[in-house]
Amino acid sequence: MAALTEEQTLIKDQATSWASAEAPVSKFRAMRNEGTDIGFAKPTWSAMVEMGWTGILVPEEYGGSDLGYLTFGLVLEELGKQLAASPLFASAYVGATALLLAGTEAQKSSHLPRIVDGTEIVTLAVDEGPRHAPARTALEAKSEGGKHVLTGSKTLVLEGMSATHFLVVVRSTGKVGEAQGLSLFIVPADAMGLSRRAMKTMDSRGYAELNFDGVEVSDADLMGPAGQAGEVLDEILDRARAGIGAEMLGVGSQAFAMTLDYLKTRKQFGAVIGSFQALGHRAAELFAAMELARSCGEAALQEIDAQSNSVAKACSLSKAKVGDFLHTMSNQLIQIHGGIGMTDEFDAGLYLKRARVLATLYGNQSYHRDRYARLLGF
Amino acid sequence: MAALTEEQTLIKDQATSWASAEAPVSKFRAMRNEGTDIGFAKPTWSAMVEMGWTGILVPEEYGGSDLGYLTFGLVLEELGKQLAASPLFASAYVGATALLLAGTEAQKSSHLPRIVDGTEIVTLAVDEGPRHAPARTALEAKSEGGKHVLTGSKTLVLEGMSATHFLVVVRSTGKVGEAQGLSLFIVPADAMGLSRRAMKTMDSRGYAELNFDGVEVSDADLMGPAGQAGEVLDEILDRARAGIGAEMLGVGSQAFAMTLDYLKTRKQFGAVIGSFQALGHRAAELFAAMELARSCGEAALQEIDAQSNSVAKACSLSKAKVGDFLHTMSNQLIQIHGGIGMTDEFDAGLYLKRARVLATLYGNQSYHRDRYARLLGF
Amino acid sequence: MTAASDLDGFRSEVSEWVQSNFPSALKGFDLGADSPSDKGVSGEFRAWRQALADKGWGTPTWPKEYGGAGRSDPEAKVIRQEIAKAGAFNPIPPMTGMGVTMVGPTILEYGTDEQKAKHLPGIASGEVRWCLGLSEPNAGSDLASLSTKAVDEGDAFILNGQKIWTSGAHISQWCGAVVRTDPKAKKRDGISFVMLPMDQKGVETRLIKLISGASPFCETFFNEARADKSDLLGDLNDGWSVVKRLLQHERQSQTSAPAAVKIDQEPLQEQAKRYVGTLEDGTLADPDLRLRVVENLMDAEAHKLTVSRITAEAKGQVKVSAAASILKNSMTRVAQTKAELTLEMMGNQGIGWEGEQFSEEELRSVRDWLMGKAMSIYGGSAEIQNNIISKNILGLPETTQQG
Amino acid sequence: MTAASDLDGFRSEVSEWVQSNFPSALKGFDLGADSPSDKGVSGEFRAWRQALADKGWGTPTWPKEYGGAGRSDPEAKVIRQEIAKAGAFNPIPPMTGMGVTMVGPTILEYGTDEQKAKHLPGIASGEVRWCLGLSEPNAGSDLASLSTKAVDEGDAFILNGQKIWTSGAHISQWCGAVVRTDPKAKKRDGISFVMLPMDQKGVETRLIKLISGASPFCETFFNEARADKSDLLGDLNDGWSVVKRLLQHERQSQTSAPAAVKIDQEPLQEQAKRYVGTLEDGTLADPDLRLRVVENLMDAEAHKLTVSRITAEAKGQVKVSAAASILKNSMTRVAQTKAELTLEMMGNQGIGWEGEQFSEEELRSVRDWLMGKAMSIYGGSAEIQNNIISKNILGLPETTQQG
Repeated sequence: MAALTEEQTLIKDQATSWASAEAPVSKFRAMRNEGTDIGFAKPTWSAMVEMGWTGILVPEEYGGSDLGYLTFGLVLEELGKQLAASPLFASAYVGATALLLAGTEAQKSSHLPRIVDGTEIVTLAVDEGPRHAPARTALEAKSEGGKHVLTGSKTLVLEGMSATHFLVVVRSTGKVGEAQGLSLFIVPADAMGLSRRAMKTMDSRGYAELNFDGVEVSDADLMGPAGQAGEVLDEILDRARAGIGAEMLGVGSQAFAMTLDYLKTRKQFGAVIGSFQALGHRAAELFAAMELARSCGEAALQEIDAQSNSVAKACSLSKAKVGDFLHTMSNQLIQIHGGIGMTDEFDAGLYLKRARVLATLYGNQSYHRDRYARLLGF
Repeated sequence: MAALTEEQTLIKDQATSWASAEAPVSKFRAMRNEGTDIGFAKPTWSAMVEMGWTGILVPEEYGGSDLGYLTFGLVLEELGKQLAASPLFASAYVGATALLLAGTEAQKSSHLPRIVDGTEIVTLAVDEGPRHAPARTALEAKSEGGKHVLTGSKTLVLEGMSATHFLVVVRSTGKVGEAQGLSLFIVPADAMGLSRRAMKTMDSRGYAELNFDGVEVSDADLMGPAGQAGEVLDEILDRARAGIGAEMLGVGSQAFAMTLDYLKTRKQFGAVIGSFQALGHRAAELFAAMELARSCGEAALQEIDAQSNSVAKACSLSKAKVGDFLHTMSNQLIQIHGGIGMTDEFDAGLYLKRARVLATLYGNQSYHRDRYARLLGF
Repeated sequence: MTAASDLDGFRSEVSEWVQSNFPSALKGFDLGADSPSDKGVSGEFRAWRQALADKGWGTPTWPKEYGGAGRSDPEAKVIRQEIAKAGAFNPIPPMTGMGVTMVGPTILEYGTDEQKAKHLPGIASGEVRWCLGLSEPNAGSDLASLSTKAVDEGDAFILNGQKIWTSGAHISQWCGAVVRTDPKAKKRDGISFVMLPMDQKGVETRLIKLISGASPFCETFFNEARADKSDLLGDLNDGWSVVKRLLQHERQSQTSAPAAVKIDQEPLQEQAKRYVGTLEDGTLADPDLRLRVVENLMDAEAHKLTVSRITAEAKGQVKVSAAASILKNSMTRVAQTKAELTLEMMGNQGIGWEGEQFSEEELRSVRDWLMGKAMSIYGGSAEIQNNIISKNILGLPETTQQG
Repeated sequence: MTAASDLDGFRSEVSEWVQSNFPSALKGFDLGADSPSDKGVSGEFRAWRQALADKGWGTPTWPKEYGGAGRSDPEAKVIRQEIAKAGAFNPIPPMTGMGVTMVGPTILEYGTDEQKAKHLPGIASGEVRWCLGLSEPNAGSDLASLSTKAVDEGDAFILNGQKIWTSGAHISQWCGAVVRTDPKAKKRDGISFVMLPMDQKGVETRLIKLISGASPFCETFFNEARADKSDLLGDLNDGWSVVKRLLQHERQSQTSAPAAVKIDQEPLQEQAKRYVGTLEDGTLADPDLRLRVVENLMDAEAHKLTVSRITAEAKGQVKVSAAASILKNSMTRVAQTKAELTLEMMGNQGIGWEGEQFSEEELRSVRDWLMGKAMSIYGGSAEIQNNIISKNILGLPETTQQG
């Protein structure tokens, strides 16, 4: 764990105890069993708003506390441990980040306070196909005299079923596959011609598929200059990746803790299985991978807070290394628990499923290894 | 081990007992300590000729026994176990293969019987730079009226210091990097303008660097049509790779045997170290890798003997999978032996060094993974 | 051995018979994931099963008197091949649960004549489904520490205890169970193997839902359940040797029919190209994924070649090759890695649970991936396999903790 | 703690002193692979060492009375930084073998005032080189099973036995050795730590040639060798605790100065581009190698970030972070993999042993690769590190075999 300020320690402790008392994995399971389209329990979400977590990234002038990314990461990690589902990440982290980095003053004044008080859920809509590839954006904006007509679709939009607004990446100019020519629009969920449909994923969260059938928006809904959103989109996505990294750390360290506990209690052949050296060494290797992953995950958030010029590298490192750890860890969670790990009644499967979805979001390990190498010029 | 014919079993047994009695690793060590340019001991080589191993691939009409590639592989494997150094592979396997696949009747009649009786050492000269990449051949043949003038250089030519003849890959047409335009010439080692210099490598064998300074050869020295050697060169190289695979199996299985023996005898903490589960499981994983590698290595030789149409795939599979196994095994040979494994006095280092050179020859694992994928069309 | 020419004749006989007996309505029937239970099948299906059973070709190597055909291994292979060639299938093994693959061969070896006559014909005809009560909640990898008790009550044993991972227990008619008959003996010495009907008051089953959503296994509770003494297989308190044999049959069936690859299955690299696309030179657009795909394909090929090599080596040999010990882990690694790579290449489409945004192929890949995690756990976990290799094959000393 | 402004003043003082005292003739001197012995060095070198020693800056945190400068850790850091900034170096630690890094700190902790006065000044001035006699042929990872005997003969111990891996024994003046002083006690309870001069009849050394061709280690034979009783460090039969502390200092020196990366060293990816070339889009021409290079670079960065994190966490904390336990294995993996990748990218040029066909860089890469194999063996092997993590950090029970 990084060296924390007193305030950060307080918030982390609050998140730890709240999550285990009020949003334990059993709540997530209950929500999953009921089967909702929005993919979270409303009281859980209200409590988070209540505690002020929605304002962690937002400057005080817009009603937030401006505590920064590492602080938000601490909360995401604790929520990750319990698989607590909510729009906190999509709206108060990614949505707020996008508004802060790309929004006009009017947009910020209008949306940030409502993100903080929970009346709006603002989420980013970027991917369109099976792969995370912003340059492959095809959703088209036809522009004429201050009006823009959007046509196309988006997939795997986080909290898409509960969102009040979408931050939509669109193509203003150029061809699919080109990094240039992208714009970012704020589109209300009830806009004419916009429809959404729930996607039932293995992690039982509230993703949506969006369809834009000639949705009309105006210049006022444009974030930044038309056709030039590519760079700021990268910055937004990097912050999102670091946030996912933080949640993945939580999922992974909980999986490690469950596994370690099992190693200390499960008996086979007359001894607890953790006394078998092959398993002891495996635990040691997992611990090492976890500690290395933690360093990468926390460093990314710290680099963002420090506004360093190697945010991109740090965020790709985080997504890749935490992703690798979580991949191995979630598989070992099942393997070491044996038969019981295969049953739906036990929680291991929930962690495994969430792990794979988190790996996929905003570029998997392969994507970020490639990106890291490109950033290093090879 | 593949199912063998009676004859194959006889030859394998002969190779096993001869190698351990007459060419044990201690002989290789003595040769290394003396430091010769040719990189082998002449009596060892004469004995191999005597036993008829130089004729295993050669049809009876040229004085050989025509027993095929699997049979030759069995011998190479046994020699690999003892790190026995000789021109057997370079001349009687690669050289003979090249003559059989690409030579004219005159060339075969002239050279094959002398390869068999050991009076000629015929070796392939292909690589020029740090990487195995036949298409990057730059050694140039300027041709006019039946005469060809060769200018350029070759590196890492096997048994290059003892060779009587080189089979030289040259560029007749096209640019460096193009697969087309290659030719194959037989050039005597004492040709005017040809000079050689020993290369001192970590495996202490007799490699040479060759320099061609306007070496004149004639049409009679050309193997196959000028500029069209690309395809047959691939076939020659594939057979060479399968042969290297066989030797690597020998090196690796000996390394495994040494390690297993140490696991059963070395005591630490009051028990033989093989009773520590982490090491027991590691041995099991190495055993599994070895058995899988063996299947690939033997299959490649069998496919060649069967003249199947998937020789290329099988040979790349062999070089890659046996290479992966040997890489891990040679590192574990050192690791599990601990301090003693680090000393020059113990043999582990000799195996490690040979392992890396074998991996490099005719394309390393990376080269062959890529090639395998291309052969599968992706 | 049967001479090759005899086999040719036999082959035409089988081929003709299958042609004229296999109902065309059953062509393309998927005998896959869910093995059919007697109740759900059609009249044609039943007729085909009965026709096969009448010939004894559902279990062709079994003796004729017990419902088999008394055929040699090569002849059995011909039957398998001709059935496959005709696009037909042999429904009898899956319809009997563990009957044909594990219980039958073990009864043939350990059973009395009475037991053979009582149990084998029902298996050979595909009419009686069997489950096996082996693992218990506290006896997984360490099977010998089982605690289900069987008490001698004169003409029967009375069973109390709980079994877990009893595959198909809820639809089986019979169960083979390992039970503790001598609580005072050392772990492995007090165990017996009994057979009992599932349709009795003392037996209850509860489906276990797995992480994949499927429920192929049960917990099975014995509460004063009865097993006739005449259904004790092997000697009293010698059940451990019966179980070892049973598990050998299991391993054999696992590794000799690896992963039941469907002939029409798209190769992994083609699937990857479809999802990821290619670069100008025809290579996969994601070189990182490409590397891992080619490694998996190479591992799959190495596994296949090893199976062939073991088969070739086995010709005329009594001892099974030591290499056979690695097959379970090798197959598992190939299959699990392939499943991971499949999800990875599908990306956003590889995380679906249900619904029309995901293709059938995508949803199945997710479920298969989850189900495949069991491969390294059941039937001797990856760790147990390594223990076996290290101890039995490599001769390394037993770790002192092992009981 | 020293206030930041004080540090600034101290920094200028150090900077000026180094500027005016460091002989320009020594600029670019490679204090690398072979640590200099007293005999081979120049007059300038000797003068520079003496100047540093006079200031106490060779061992700045040691007390002044023993040849140090009594400086705080931050001040010591300033000295290190300013020496480096000036292109200078501190020759004293390497010239003392294990003296500055391991023996000195342990004497400071366990030594009597007499022992401190006798031994520390010679180390602080760089004039006395120390070796350590720890491992034995049959006591490697299991150090406590050592068998070198020391018998009490009144005012001295008489040593008989053999040590191995005694680094620099052939050029050292003193040796710190663990010996068995009570053969009847339990393994760890009968061990003592003694110091003895190497220049005596009963001590012989023999260089061990390694697979890399280098001979940095010796076998050291004690044949009736004498160690004065006054040179017993710590209590009799309590040598195990001295050794444990010594090894902690070793681990610290290993992991806090990871892999001594030279500032001008070419990054791995640039080296790869030079050997392998690039594709049109600027990526490495071998995508398979590229993936492994990027993974190694990521692992190296993760290691570096972990060292920083531990340092940050340590501020104001007494307990060392549990994460520190992983550093040895992590650093080893990064360095060994990097060495393998370096050979791989060099291809035909990465297999040279000597001769002008290979560049100095290529030949050094081969030797470094071989030498690097020792990283996972010495100083607590990779396996021992995993035992420590699993037992001490994770609290898993000891495996029953461990003695």
